[in-house]
Amino acid sequence: MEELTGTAAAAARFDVGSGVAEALLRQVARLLEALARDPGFADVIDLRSLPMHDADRASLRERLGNGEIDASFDLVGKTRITETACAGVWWVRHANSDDCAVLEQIVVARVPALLLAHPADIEGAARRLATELGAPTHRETIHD
Amino acid sequence: MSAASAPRPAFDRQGERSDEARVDGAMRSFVREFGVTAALHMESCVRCGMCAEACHFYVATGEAKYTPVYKLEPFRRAYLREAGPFAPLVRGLGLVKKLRIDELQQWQELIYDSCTMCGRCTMVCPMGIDIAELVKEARHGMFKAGLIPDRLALMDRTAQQWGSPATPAEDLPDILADVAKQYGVRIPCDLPQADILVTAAPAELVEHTKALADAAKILNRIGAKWTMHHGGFDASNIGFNNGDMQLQERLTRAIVDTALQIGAKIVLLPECGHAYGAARWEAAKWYGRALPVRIVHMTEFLAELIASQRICVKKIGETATFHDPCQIVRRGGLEAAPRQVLAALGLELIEMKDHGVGAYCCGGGGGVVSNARAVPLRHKVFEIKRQQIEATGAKRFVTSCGQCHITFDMGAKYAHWDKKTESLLEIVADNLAE
Amino acid sequence: MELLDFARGPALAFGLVVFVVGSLWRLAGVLLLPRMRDLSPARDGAPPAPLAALRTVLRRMWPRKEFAQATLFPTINSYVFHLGLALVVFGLAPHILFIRSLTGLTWPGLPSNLVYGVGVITLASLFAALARRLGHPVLRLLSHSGDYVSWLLTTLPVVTGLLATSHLGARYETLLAIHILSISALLVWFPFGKLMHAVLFVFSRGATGMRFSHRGVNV
Amino acid sequence: MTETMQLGDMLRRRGISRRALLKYASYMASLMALPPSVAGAMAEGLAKARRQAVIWLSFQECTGCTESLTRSFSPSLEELIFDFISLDYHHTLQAASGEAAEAARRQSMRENQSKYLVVVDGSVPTADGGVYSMIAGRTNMDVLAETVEHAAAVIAVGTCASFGGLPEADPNPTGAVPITKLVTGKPVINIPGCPPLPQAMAGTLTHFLSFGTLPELDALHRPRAFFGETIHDRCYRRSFYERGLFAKSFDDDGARQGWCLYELGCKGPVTYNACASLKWNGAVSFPIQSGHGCIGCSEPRFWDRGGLYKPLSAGTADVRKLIGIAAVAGVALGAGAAALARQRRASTSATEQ
Repeated sequence: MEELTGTAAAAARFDVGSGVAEALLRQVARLLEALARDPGFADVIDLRSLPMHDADRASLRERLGNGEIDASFDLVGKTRITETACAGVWWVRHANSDDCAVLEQIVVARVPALLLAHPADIEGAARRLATELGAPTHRETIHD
Repeated sequence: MSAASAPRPAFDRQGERSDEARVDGAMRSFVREFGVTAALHMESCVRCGMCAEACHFYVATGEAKYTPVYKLEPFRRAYLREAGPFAPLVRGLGLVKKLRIDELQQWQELIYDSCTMCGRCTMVCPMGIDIAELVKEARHGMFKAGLIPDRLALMDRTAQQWGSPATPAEDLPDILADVAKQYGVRIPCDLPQADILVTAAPAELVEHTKALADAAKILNRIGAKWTMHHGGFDASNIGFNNGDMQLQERLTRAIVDTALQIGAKIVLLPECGHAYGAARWEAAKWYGRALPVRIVHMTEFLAELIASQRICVKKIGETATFHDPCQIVRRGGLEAAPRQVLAALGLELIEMKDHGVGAYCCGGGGGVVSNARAVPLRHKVFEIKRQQIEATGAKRFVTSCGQCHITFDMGAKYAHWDKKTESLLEIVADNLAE
Repeated sequence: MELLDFARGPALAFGLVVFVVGSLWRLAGVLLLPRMRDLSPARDGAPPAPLAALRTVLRRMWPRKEFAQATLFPTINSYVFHLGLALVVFGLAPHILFIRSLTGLTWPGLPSNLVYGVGVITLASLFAALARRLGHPVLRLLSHSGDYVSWLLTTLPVVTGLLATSHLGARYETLLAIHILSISALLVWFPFGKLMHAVLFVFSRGATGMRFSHRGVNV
Repeated sequence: MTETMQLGDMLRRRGISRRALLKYASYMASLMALPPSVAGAMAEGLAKARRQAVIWLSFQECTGCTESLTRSFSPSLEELIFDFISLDYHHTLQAASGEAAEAARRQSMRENQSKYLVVVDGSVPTADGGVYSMIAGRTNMDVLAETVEHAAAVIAVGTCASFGGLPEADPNPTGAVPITKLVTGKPVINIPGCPPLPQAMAGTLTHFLSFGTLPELDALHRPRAFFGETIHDRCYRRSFYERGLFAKSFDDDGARQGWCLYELGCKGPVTYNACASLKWNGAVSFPIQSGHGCIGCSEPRFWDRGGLYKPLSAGTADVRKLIGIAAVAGVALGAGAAALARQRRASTSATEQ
């Protein structure tokens, strides 16, 4: 890595380590306690709008570690949801078509909403599969 | 209880001219003062009020009206209206009000009774404004307006006739003869030829005649070829104090012309403050650069004689403190001379808290001691000096100015203070070594 | 024409022009008055006049010991806001750029946060000076409207400058515009009020210095 | 070409799942500084919305805005917006031209009466009756007036449409004026910038589609989500400004270390835009990060506010010659005043003798 680009160079030379990472960890801990008490609980921390240097973000990512799930999506550009070492805490990285991170979030929930297949998508898929197999696509048949 | 006479107006007035004529006279005189230096000083005041802290009249009374620069208010307004760079605008838009007669009358007490022109305020002003000089220039205008204290006006008229506020010129020979006989010393008078023309202070011709004898004793000792002369004998120059430029010129010319007439190279001034200010520093106003004679003050004369061993003095092993007369030391530059003489006399000098160029004024200079109306104020101010002298604990108290001498005598009498004021000349004369 | 454009453009230009015309008018109007020379023989050993003048200008930077005690507060407080103003005006990078745009001179600036702190101290000191001018009987007697205008037009830029840097009270460009307008007001008033002492004090002290060194007195 | 189907169903047929919609919505919510929880509602809103008809009018413009939004070199998340709307009229993008294009525009206006959006790109010349920019023989002013009459809202895209931009810069020969000057009685949203941030455009449209309302606007009709703060407020070099570390020239040691560009004329402090936080070209960089000061392109009259490289704290007028004249005048006035004073002084002593 020869000449660091603007921000990285500035950050490296003046590593402020502004302590944002530390504060966020405490917030995640609080949310995790809430999740522990109520399985239906879900909350999202938006990292993009926080004044964080890349160094801060990297150290936060490192502190959270990795879990068992590493899901990647292809939704008009890559999206990756990784379960962190703490169960219930997920690191979400949305990227653009040129794989540049446009949004990073920490989701504290049993499972991030994005992972769940959406009912409308399911309905569409069911209909598609049914027409494919020539069977009737009556709504009741799906449910019984 | 005599019927309460009408309360005396707080100002005196000379002559019968109308108020407008008086204001006009003052303004014309003020305008002539505004050369570069006076203008610069008028322009630079930031009204910080520090000059009050240096002025004995404010320090003694705590009254804001005695703030030195406040005394220049009419003078400043005249400047802004007449000579300032924005004068046309100021007049046109009426930004600064014209001077009124009642204001000039009200300021008489500030410019005369409560200012000895001692220049201590000049030493503190952060803008370096020579307030004392400006007050003297303001007095020119007050004199032209005929608004000076009556007592000073009286002395001014007598000086115009007699050449001295106290002694008619024609009485000089008799007075000198009496003094010569009384003190057994030769005092030449009206010699046609001499090297040194000796002049006197008014008090020396009346009650403090010993000073004349002492001067004569020393001059004879060094074998100088000297004389006094009825043409120019009183150096105290009352015009300098009153603001009467014509009289100041006449009195200065009387002395210098008489010296020329008798071929004197040196004019010896007596122990007097304003004599030094008027002759040493302002004679050049009329003679230009080539002042034909050397003006020497008695104090520096004594110092030179001692330094050149033309006279020797006996050692007096006592403690003494010295009062620095303002016009001789702060505004005259003779701080070292008296101290050399005291050292030669073997007097152990204990300086007052404020001494030398920063000394407090005796409170009587600039015509204040002759101004009867200013007596209560002067006594209040005197207290500052008295305490500083007491604080030194010195046995003897010396000064080298007749005006201060009178002020201390009158002040001591009022304050029932037993301290005796001695004149430097007198001590030297009394302790000449054989 | 937005307020900031007006402030940075015509208002500032007008302020600068009036400042230059007024200052030189007043300075020339005073210095070209007749010179009344002191023709009396100088005290021997008296230094040449310009040197004496310079010495007095420097010596009078601090009061003599006789007066130091009595004038302690005004002296120290004046130095606080004078040095404060100097540090703020000549230390802050944007100010240096403003001066460079006029004169071409430039020099390294101080950290902006430091200058901000100095600005706050300067402001406090200016208010202390006003309190003294309103409270002290001598100053109340001496002061006239010009003194209060000079105080106001000196303090306004400091206040608006602090507000602008801390983005308080309005959008930044409005605050910056108001700050620059307050500078223009200061520049317009400067030659006509007592602020001219910033230039005249050298001549005023010098004149007295020369007069007295001629007599052998170091004032 | 009106679409009765809901947007969600239509998109799915085009291979864009509700999950993609959710990703898009959470991204947009973040851009719009809305709480993350809003993403779900935004996605649902989008799914249920009708396909929005949009008429894009291009007047005195350089197509930079279209370029910025369509980002032809690589499709991006923002471009998804074009799947949400039916762009019924766009000179550059549409296939039809000439009369056919005009016919398409009028048809869409008729069918989507008071529901279609008008996006205007470029300022409108008004001098000499607006002859300096005409389409199909009709002046921009007429076309604008006609199109805007039944529109739901007007979005002025780019500094030219919002504030007049470069065409309006001194001397403004064509008498160019911003859209807000000509359109009254209709909600107008300005999305300034030269070009504007694609996220700002997409975010505003998404907000309108999913919530049916316009986002919160500021005094200059700009969405506060994108134009609420100055570049300076969100600039990553701000700490150097505070510490007084400034680059003196474009390639000196300070510039290499990424110090503040205030001294090189950066107008960040007085420019309201989201470049510093959203950045450009897929959040890669923005002018200051690439070493050049912000030139304030999203502010009114940015071209006539003193040189781009003249620091904010320097005056805009070149006063040096003026000050020279002032100096001479000052000294002359002073000499005159002194002469007058001398003359008045002489007159007093004359009458005195």
